[in-house]
Amino acid sequence: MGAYVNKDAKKLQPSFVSANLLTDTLPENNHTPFQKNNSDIPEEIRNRTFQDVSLCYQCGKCSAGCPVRYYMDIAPNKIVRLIQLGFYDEALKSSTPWICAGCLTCSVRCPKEFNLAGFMDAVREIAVKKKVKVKEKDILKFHKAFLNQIKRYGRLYEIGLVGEYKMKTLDLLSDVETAPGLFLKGKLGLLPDKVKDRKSIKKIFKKTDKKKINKH
Amino acid sequence: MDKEKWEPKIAAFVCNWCTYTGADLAGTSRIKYPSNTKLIRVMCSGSVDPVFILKAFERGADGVLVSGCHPNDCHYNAGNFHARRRWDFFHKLLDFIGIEKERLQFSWISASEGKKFADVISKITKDIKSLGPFKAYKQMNSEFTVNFPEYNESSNSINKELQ
Amino acid sequence: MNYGYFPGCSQTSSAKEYDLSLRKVFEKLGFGLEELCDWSCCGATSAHATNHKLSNALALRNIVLAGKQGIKNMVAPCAACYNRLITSQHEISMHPERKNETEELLSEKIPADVKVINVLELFFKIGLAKISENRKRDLNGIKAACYYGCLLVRPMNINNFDDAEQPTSMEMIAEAAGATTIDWNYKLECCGAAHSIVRKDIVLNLSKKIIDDAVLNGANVIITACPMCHTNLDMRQRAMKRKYPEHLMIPVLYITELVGLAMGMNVKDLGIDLHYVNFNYDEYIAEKLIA
Amino acid sequence: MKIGVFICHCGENISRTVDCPKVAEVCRNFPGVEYSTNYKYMCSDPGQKLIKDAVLENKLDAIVVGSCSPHMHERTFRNAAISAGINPFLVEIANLREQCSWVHDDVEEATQKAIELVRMALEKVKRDKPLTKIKVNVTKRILVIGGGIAGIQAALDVANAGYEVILVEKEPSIGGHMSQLSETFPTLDCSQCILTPRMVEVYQHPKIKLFTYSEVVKVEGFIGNFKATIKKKARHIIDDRCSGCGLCMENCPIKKKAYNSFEENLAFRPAIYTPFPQAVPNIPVIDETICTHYKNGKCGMCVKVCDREAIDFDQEDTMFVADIGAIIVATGFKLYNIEKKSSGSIYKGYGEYGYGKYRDVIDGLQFERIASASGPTSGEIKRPSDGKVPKKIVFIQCVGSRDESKGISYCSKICCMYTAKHAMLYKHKVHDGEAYVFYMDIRAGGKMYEEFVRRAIEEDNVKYIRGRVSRIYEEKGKYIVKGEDTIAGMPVVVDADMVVLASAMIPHDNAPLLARTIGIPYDKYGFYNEAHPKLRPVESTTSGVFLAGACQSPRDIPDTVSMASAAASKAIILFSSDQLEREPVVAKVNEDICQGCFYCKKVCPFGAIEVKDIKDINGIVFKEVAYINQGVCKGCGTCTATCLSKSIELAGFNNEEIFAQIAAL
Ligand SMILES: Cc1cc2nc3c(=O)[nH]c(=O)nc-3n(C[C@H](O)[C@H](O)[C@H](O)COP(=O)(O)OP(=O)(O)OC[C@H]3O[C@@H](n4cnc5c(N)ncnc54)[C@H](O)[C@@H]3O)c2cc1C
Ligand SMILES: Cc1cc2nc3c(=O)[nH]c(=O)nc-3n(C[C@H](O)[C@H](O)[C@H](O)COP(=O)(O)OP(=O)(O)OC[C@H]3O[C@@H](n4cnc5c(N)ncnc54)[C@H](O)[C@@H]3O)c2cc1C
Ligand code: SF4
Ligand code: SF4
Ligand code: SF4
Ligand code: SF4
Ligand code: SF4
Ligand code: SF4
Ligand code: SF4
Ligand code: SF4
Repeated sequence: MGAYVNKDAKKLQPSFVSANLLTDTLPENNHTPFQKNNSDIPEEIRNRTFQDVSLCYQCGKCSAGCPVRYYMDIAPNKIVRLIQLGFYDEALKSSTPWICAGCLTCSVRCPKEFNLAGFMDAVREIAVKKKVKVKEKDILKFHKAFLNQIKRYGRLYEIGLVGEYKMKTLDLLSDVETAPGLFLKGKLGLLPDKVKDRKSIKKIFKKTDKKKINKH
Repeated sequence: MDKEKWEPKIAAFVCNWCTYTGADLAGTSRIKYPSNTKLIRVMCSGSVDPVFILKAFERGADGVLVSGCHPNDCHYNAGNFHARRRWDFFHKLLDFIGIEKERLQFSWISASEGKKFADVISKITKDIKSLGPFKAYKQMNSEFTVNFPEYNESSNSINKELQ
Repeated sequence: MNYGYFPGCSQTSSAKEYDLSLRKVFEKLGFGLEELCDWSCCGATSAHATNHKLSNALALRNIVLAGKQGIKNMVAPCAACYNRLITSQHEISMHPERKNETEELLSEKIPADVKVINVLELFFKIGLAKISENRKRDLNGIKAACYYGCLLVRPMNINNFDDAEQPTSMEMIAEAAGATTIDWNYKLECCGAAHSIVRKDIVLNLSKKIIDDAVLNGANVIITACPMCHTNLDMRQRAMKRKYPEHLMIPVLYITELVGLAMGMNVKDLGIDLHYVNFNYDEYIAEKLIA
Repeated sequence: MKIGVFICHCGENISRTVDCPKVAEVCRNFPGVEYSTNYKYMCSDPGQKLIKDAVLENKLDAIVVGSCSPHMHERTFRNAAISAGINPFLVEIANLREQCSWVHDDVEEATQKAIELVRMALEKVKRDKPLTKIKVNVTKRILVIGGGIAGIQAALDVANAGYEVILVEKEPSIGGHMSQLSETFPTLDCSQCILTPRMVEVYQHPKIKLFTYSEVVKVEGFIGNFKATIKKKARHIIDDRCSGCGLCMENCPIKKKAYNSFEENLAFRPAIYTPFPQAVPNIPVIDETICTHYKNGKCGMCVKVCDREAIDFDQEDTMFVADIGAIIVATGFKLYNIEKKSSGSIYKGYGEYGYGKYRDVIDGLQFERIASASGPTSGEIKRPSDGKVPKKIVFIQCVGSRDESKGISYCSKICCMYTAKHAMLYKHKVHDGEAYVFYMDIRAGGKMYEEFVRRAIEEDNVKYIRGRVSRIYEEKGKYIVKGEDTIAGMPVVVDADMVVLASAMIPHDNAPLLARTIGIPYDKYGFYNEAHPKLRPVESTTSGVFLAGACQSPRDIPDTVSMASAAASKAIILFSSDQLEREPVVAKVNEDICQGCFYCKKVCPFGAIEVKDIKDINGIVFKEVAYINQGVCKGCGTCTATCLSKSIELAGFNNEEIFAQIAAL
């Protein structure tokens, strides 16, 4: 096996070779698949989606039909593949789960009945929990702002949402063509529509929070 | 009875095609296991009548094993499924009567699983040893009467012969 | 029989007219709707996208309320709310551990017998004949592209009131109301939904494609049954026009508005005047498109 | 009863751990034992002679041999018994080697166990009954069901061996799917050119009786002795008068009311038709559902033109009963239909591909017809919708197959190959066309198969894209095919003129019905099950019923033909003797105590149990009991354990024998 260990191995390194043969020539980022089994990520995905990632046989039908495929940095099926292989960082860092609109096209068409939309939810949740640097941070900010409204009022207060989101992103001007329109048409209430029993809502947030979302 | 010296008697009903052949393979491979278990060869585990099992307990067996082919491997397609179903029911019955479940065991051993055969025999022997001799049936037998058609007579005569 | 009504957040603000038209139409059809008392947000995309426990708890809180109010059937007109509610219900019915977990969060038992339906199903419950019987106006100038969006008929293993790939229920309702419907390709394509505020570029693009396909196939009105779809298709058309000057503006109506029109209600009563793209009933008779 | 005990040392194999002389000694004192001895090699010639001499000398009635496993030498000792005049079923073996000496170390323990094993065998042999092998007569005639290439090959092989064959085909002509194919992989030879001569050979073979447009409606009996009822549907043509001139078809005014199913609905056929010009037999059929005569008694054009007076509107279905000895089932397959199925079906259909809405989205067989020189376009590749030559064509593999969400988890095995063939044929015919294949894996395991696929890619420049297609829809006359190349990780959209779906091979809808008629098992899809997937691949579990071709699972022509010849030779082996000999280990019902509950009938895996009427002297039925057909029973004993009244006994393993062993434990 000596032939494998040569000086140029670093450059030529294929990603599917056995680690113990080449330990001294491997790049820092270990590219040996199926090795990072100590992670709880597959387990967490299984708990959350009730499905094992090994179900997916990488046919690509999900990516083929995904309406937002063109805005993603990695194809949806490849996110599943990365998790199957144990390349978690690469999967969690990707913009794909955040761009995913949760439209369920992939889930209904998957030949293996793998719920990819649910899988994407799980990946996002794990990324937040693990404090991964999210590529689409504005989307995360939006979700936070949205949930804050609900936490506060029990229902969505659209002006509050837009306001909070704009404050968070410092993007103050971009929705000008719609918001004033909405006011003029009398569609946006100036005051929030509140749930009476807001205590129960707060309780739900408190119990499920675990510092997951807001302290990010 | 001296508990140290006591050795259990175990009857095993095994099918001709898989488990009996598996037992032969254990022999060919010289895998050792305790000698307490005696095999009774039947054509299919599906033909193992619950009465056989009761009878074995009545005749002084301390444990019984039923073993046949793996599901879908049955020489007769489905016999072992019937066996399985019957056995599930029978197990519940034993449980209900208060007989330890471990006294009756069931397994699937194929013709190529010599090692598994030896393991199963070792395990059941160990299990039965730790349970001790089986006396319950004889007590029970006075309360329940199990009907063995046309047989009681001849079986008694065997017993006489053996004594 | 009375049905419970879960309006959902949009119904109180940006989709006011959906709420308005829905209430009016069903009242006129003699079908009582009882609003769920103290309902709260279903959690929408943001909750299930980031915290599944929260998302289940928020959705199922409303089911608990429905149970307490004795509601057995409840309509959720927003496709997203509807999807959230039935998905959470399905999840706890399949997985007891998830049910226990959520019941603990809510400190309440979750009833198993509250059936959530969408607006299309509700129309079918009443019966399409009822719609035809109550027709007061001829809608034959309308060539409707029925837009289901992504969430209304998916996923099918939970809900199979209609086909998940080639649904027809909305067309049947629209035709019962006297409109003509067209066959087109984008009736299930996603409009970008929750990306409406953050990734307007995506929404603009996806919505534009949907509208273009409807127009290409001869539609002069798009019909929806979801506030999110409506916002993206209706409100974003001005931006489309700015970006693509050749863009043809096409009005987007809620299915309830369409039925309301057929039943003789007028544009103002139904809140159609609140839309961005104008809809002028009279002009439809002349089959002109409103630019 | 006088019993002899013979303990074998097996060289040292047994005697190393079992004290053989002691065992023989102890056993001599058991009741019933007349003679007991031990010897170095019992199975050797001197050993067998020893047994024979002892039997004769001591007038023994039964013997117990303590030796190796019965699977090893039971037959040897039974033969020795026969030569000594003892019934072979009065021989029992105690397994002292595999299950004793080889698995225990302690001499005392092993010796003790050996004694107990011999004692058990002794108790059993005392209760053994003499048995004789069962003999069954064999009717040397075979029924072949299905006239595709499988049925044709099997029929010819059996007939050429000199036995009579009845070939039943449900369509008006034999030929099956192979007759529809254009050219065949991997050699690209013309399907009809190689098939038609064989079809004619079948027709002319003196040993083959052909029933087309017929179905098997009932099968009774068992191996060697089946009775089959065949329904010959009314063609409304008197077979032996028709000359196949075709005038009737030409003149029939009803031309466009029914699709031609041979042309996969790409063309029409008249009310009186043969499926295709080379049909065998070349005799037409009248389709009553569209023929004017059956509507209002008018027309009769065909009668007018037929100078042979072959047309008979009043002809009725006829039934035939035939005695046969074996059956070969060769009913083939059909293709998965992407159209939505009724809610009861396991197959879900492809809404995302338009549920069969688009006329230029076709399946593999339709493409075969379009590419066939005898097909509706005379072999020119044209779109069904407008007859234009497609310049961009997309092939999609694994449609239906390997798609659990659509009801099928298996791979159809042949579509990788025929797709490569289709793409090649297309490129050969449309030189400036572009061909795309969407695939998941290429499964081309076969002689010259991989090379064939590579040729499509390398020589014919077919573009293979790895990934499943998500959706097809029509836009401005083009079919938009949305896919993803999972290797490049890039979305791929093709605006095709025509799309060909490599749909899965599935069993015929009526396959389970036929299986129940014959009494053979099938899987959840309706494919027939083989007795053993590796070692008995062409036999069903029902004795005397063999399988060939795609009715068992998807297969191509080479596999189908090998299977057909294998099934034929199995049947020929069966016919090579006049009588069948079977082990006498079968179950029998004690009719006096049978309660007629028929639980046994439910559990018998082979359907060996029937209902028998017991009549009094006046011939009036007064009770029903179970009856076990000895020709069918395989002796599993499942029924014996099921019978609550203990009315069934399995010969050689009856309760008494087993109880005796238990008691001797
Ligand atoms: C598109 C396509 C292309 C192919 N190309 C090739 C190729 O190039 N090379 C190759 O090797 N293979 C090819 N094949 C595979 C080939 O068609 C099959 O292997 C072969 O036809 C199987 O033959 P069969 O006799 O088992 O079944 P079939 O051809 O299906 O014949 C079965 C016959 O039984 C009859 N039948 C069915 N039910 C009954 C009943 N109940 N009673 C009486 N009769 C009945 C049917 O009418 C039919 O005539 C192709 C298949 C397809 C779908
Ligand atoms: C690693 C591996 C794993 C496999 N696993 C499976 C599996 O799981 N399932 C499965 O179905 N198949 C499996 N196979 C395939 C299987 O082994 C073959 O299909 C099968 O053994 C072929 O049998 P054969 O009799 O044709 O050939 P062989 O087994 O090769 O037998 C040929 C015999 O002919 C003898 N011979 C050769 N030349 C001469 C001569 N000139 N004169 C006299 N004798 C000669 C040879 O000594 C040999 O005994 C596997 C194969 C391999 C390599
Ligand atoms: S469609 Fe399903 S099986 Fe195919 S790649 Fe996507 S998730 Fe995997
Ligand atoms: S759910 Fe997400 S990944 Fe799946 S198709 Fe929709 S947007 Fe794409
Ligand atoms: S039925 Fe008469 S006309 Fe028709 S093919 Fe036969 S002989 Fe010719
Ligand atoms: S009678 Fe029927 S079959 Fe004959 S020519 Fe007329 S329509 Fe055709
Ligand atoms: S043979 Fe090829 S195309 Fe057919 S199902 Fe198998 S992998 Fe798919
Ligand atoms: S050569 Fe063997 S391993 Fe490779 S594709 Fe063929 S069957 Fe598979
Ligand atoms: S189970 Fe026993 S009693 Fe019942 S029908 Fe069969 S043989 Fe007769
Ligand atoms: S022994 Fe087995 S095969 Fe024979 S009749 Fe009984 S159940 Fe059927």
